[in-house]
Amino acid sequence: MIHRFTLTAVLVLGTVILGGTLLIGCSNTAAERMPRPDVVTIDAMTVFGDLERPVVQFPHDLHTAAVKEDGKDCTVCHLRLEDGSLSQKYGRLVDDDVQTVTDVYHVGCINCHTEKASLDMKSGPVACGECHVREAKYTSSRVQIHFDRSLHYRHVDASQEKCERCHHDWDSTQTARTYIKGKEASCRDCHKDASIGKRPSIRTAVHHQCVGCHLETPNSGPTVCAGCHDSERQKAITVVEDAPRLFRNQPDFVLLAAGEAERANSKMKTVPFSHLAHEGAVASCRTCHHEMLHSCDDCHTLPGKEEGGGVRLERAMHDMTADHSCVGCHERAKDALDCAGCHNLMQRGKLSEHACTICHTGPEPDRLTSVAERYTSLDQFRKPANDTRLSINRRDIPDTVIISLLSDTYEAVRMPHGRHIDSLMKRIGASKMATYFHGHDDVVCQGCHHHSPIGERPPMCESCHREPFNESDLMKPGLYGAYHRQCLGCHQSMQIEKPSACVDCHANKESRAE
Amino acid sequence: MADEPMVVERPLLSKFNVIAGLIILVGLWLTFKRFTGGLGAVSNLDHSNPWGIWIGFDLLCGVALAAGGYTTAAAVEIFNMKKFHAAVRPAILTGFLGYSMVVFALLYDVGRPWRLPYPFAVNQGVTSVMFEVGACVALYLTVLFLEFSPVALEWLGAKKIRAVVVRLTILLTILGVVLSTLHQSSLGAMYLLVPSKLHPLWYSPYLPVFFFVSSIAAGLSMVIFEGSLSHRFFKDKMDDEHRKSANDIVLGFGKGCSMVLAAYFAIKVFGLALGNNWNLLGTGYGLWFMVEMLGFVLLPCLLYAIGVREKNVTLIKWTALWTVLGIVINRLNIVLICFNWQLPADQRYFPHWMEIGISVFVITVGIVVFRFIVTRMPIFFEHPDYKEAH
Amino acid sequence: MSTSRRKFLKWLTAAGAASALPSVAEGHGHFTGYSDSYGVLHDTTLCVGCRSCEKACNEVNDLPAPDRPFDDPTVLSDVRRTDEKAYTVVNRYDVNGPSGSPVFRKLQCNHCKEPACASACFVGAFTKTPEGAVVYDASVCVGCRYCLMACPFDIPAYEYNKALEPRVMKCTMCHPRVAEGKLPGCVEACPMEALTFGKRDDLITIARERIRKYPDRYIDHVYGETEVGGTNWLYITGAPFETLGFRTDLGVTPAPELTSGALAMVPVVIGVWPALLGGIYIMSQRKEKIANQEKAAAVKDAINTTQAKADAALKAATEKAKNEKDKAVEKAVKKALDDAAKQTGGGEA
Amino acid sequence: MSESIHTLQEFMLQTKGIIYLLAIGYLAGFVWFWRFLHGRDKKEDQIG
Repeated sequence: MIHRFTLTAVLVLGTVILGGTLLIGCSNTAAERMPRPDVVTIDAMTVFGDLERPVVQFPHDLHTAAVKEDGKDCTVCHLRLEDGSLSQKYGRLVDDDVQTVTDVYHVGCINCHTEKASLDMKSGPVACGECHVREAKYTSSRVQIHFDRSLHYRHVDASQEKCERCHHDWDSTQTARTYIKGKEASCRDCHKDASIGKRPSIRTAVHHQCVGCHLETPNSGPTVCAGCHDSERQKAITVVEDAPRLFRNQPDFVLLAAGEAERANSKMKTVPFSHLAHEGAVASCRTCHHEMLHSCDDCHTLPGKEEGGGVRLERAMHDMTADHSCVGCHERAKDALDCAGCHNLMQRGKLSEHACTICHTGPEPDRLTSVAERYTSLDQFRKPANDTRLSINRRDIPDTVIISLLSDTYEAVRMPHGRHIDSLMKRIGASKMATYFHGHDDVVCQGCHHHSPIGERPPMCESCHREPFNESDLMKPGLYGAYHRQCLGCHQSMQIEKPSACVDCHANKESRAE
Repeated sequence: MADEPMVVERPLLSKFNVIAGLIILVGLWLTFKRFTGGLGAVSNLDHSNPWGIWIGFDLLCGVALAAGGYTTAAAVEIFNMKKFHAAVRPAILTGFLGYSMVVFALLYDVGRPWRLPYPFAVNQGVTSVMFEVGACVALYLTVLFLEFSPVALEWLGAKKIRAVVVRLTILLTILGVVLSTLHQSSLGAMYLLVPSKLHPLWYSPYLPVFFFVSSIAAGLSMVIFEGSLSHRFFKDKMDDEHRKSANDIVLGFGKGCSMVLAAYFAIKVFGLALGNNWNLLGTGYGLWFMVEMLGFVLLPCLLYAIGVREKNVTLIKWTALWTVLGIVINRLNIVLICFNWQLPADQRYFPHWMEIGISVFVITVGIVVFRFIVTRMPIFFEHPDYKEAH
Repeated sequence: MSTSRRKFLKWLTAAGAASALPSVAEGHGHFTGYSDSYGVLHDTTLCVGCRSCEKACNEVNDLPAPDRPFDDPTVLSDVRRTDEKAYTVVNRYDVNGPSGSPVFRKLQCNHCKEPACASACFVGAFTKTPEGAVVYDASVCVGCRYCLMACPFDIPAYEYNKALEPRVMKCTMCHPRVAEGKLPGCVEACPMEALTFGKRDDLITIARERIRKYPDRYIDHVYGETEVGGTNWLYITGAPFETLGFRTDLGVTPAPELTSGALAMVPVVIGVWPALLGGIYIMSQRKEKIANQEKAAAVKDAINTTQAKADAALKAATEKAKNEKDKAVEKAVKKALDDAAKQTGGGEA
Repeated sequence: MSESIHTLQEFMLQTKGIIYLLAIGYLAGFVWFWRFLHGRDKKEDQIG
């Protein structure tokens, strides 16, 4: 009996110790995984249902290089389609059934690897567990490449403006590519993230288009993954500064208004809009035009309609959170360091009362007699975009402002008022948008002298900010807080390293004993 | 004759006396350090870990293990289980000494011990569970003293006063059970205030019930356990009645304890369901929880049962020790091991050797006093003048 | 008659006395705290981590000089907690990565509406003042440190190195200064007014307004509005609260509610146990008594039966003896007659 | 100290205080009641 007892006792004590050790907890050390831009996840089998083993992470460029070394070409792995172009599938044209596809991979890969190994050349894995691993040897460092204006221009240039070499339409009746000049759209207009029926996904489509072309055309663009998808190599791509316009008979100028049909119902003045200027400012047409490159009022009507996803014209232009809207895009522009100083301190996500009149300066829509009138020059409606003259005489602006608050502890602050204005004006002048929106309107003063009318003598801080926490206006900081929030807030958002300590602004009083 | 053991004398410089003496000397030195240098001088207690082993072991375990007093007294005096009669006096004595040690240890832990009466004399913080614990412990200590006093009075031969006290036995017993119920459970209730610091597997609205029920198990096991110790060391002090009833007591208490443990296990599981903490069982703490529940509640429960069925006194005695160990682990879990479980390891508490030193000192003092009393007063035997008196 | 009237009047006065006790402001045991209590709103998006508040706090409460000076920026490199030398500390959290702009968070007593420390203290050393501050009275403190245990924010600290009168140390929301109409030291010192002092209700309004006005700058939650039943110190931040060392798992239950259930059982036990145990005692005693009586009865009739047997035996014995005696007499008489007859018959012949 | 109670803490401070007093009173009373209850019992089951 007693033995039976001691036995259990020992057993339990064992568990106790085990428990104790487990309490400490074992730390899992993740192995270092090599980032590559060319990692292809072989998940072809997923269309047939769940996988038995983890998917294979396949370093594509590694193989391309190896194949080249053998003096072979892509056809080692990729079969030709009837039109002579290469299929992007490995060793097959269609995915018949799980078994065949599996075999294609296993036979193909393993044979090649064993063969190479037998010739004792550098070779790849042959055992299941070597390819099908949960924690793959590689992680994908692939970055998307943006076919921006510069790149687009270089292609137009290289192809002697043969847009049809890439841009095409699909005529379902003759089941063949067609092309209509001047009706080009973005690839994504048709090619979505996933393939639809016979229409390939955007991924397949562009790889087929780009890589195919690059392969055919000697010393053209990259043919390996890294060429486009490696962040370093992307930086190396030559950028054509102020590349000429990509011409798709778009207008230079537009008086933005509701579509012809409902013009009568739109009461807002039209917006004189320089399409030309914006083309230079945005990455590509898609920035504003979504994929299909129609004019806004085709899809966005006053009440909104289906093509436009039900988005009303007003929203399409003013939605602050939207990527494609005017206001949304301009709002995000305020995040730039040069702008953030003033704008971060202001309430964002809300248009000021007089904001409308900044853009809506064109004639009333119903006064537009002819269509052509919409596309004439805008200078009669807009102020010139390079005018940054303040209405206030620079000499009337104090150069230094003495802030003697806190002067019991520190010396008074000598704030270089003039320098602040100059540097801000310089920044405004550097940006067309900034110039247009507050160039000469003296609004620059409002960066600090906020909530007050623009004018020669804006109110001083202490005219509003006095004692802290007054219950009549809970939101208003006291003078002490107002100064520090305004100065430090601006300096922080513009990432100006100074001041890092109190004494950067307030000189220590010599008399003061520490 | 029954009283002949009293004339047996031991050499002054016995091994026990020497060791005890040394420990007490060290203890006195630590005491000096504590009351001149403050708690920081002798303990690892800090702002995030304000309670250490003095509370975790000396107080919580002490009180739980001293529960033998009220359980035995209740069994004999209230439920009238005469055959356990011989166990009452030792149990009362251990209870009395146990609580005295608790208060003794408290004098070290508390910042200003001389103010211990303040909660009752100066300003009553009645919203505090601790107020209730304090009040009950104070009263119960008095009750235990009175319950114990007949022994001393018999020793001193003060017949008259003894008679008075003995007449109060039943009232004292009832009062004792009331007070014990209250403070045993309230020691658990003290931790109801820290849901954010105590691991959810141990935190439960049932905490007071857990503490109360487990204290009964602890009490019964303690009676069995120290009964067996006494038999080893104080056999010569025992009269025949005491020796004869020893096995009855072991078997009877073993049976009772087995049932209590079963109930305890059940409500612990209910508590788990109440908090819906099943998912936590998979974690490291979960495993530790399982160890406590299976290894130190369910296992002794079964071993007791087996022991009782097979009339295996040895097994029951060992199981008693195991159960006591289990209760200690449970209390330490709540106060130390699973408390502040979210803090990073370097901010967790581990006792300073001086803290342990003081704990050992306190316990030693307890044992010495126990030894002094049982070697002189009628604990394990009936005083010749008071045969059949109770 | 008259006596009864006097009794009646007595009763009335007693009732009056009872009604003199403080009445409950809110019904059904739901309490909303002191309506006009003050608090502080800490806007971490404004805090620049200059530690002026720590300095001011140290001076106002004349606490011992810090180990490292207040203008030493390296202090911020490790996350600290309040201790017996600092009622408040500012910690830096690099939530936007080491390069991104750090977020600073000030730590001090949150002055709960239902303070755990007060609920825990068995000498009532902690008081929630109507002004909002939770204040501590060292003159009664026993030093059990249950308050340190109870505080969900780990705020109170203890003077572990004082032998004779160690105190619990924690922020007082500058209760004395506020009473004089001054601002709390830290609030007054904050150059950014990242700390706003005012009526708690107003502070919540301000916080909500800021969140509404700058939705992209703030997380839509006012920490302390509901946590552990609400605190008088409130926080709004731009980064998720848990990344700034806030406990977001504290729930909204006020501390006293956690123990009220258990405390409510105390009187029940006191009330029921004695009766219950007394009853059991009487029953067990009674059982024993009955047992004794039965035993006695058994003995009695056992005795009776044996007695009867004995009597019977005696009777029989005496009968037998008597018979034998008679027989003996008869025999003797007969013999005598025979002898007489023999003598007369022999003389004639 | 305001006349009306605003916090649960205050409320409990008052109510629990009263309850403790009542409880002590009850315990004392119980002893008397116990003796009253068993006062007339015969000698052999005299209690307490």
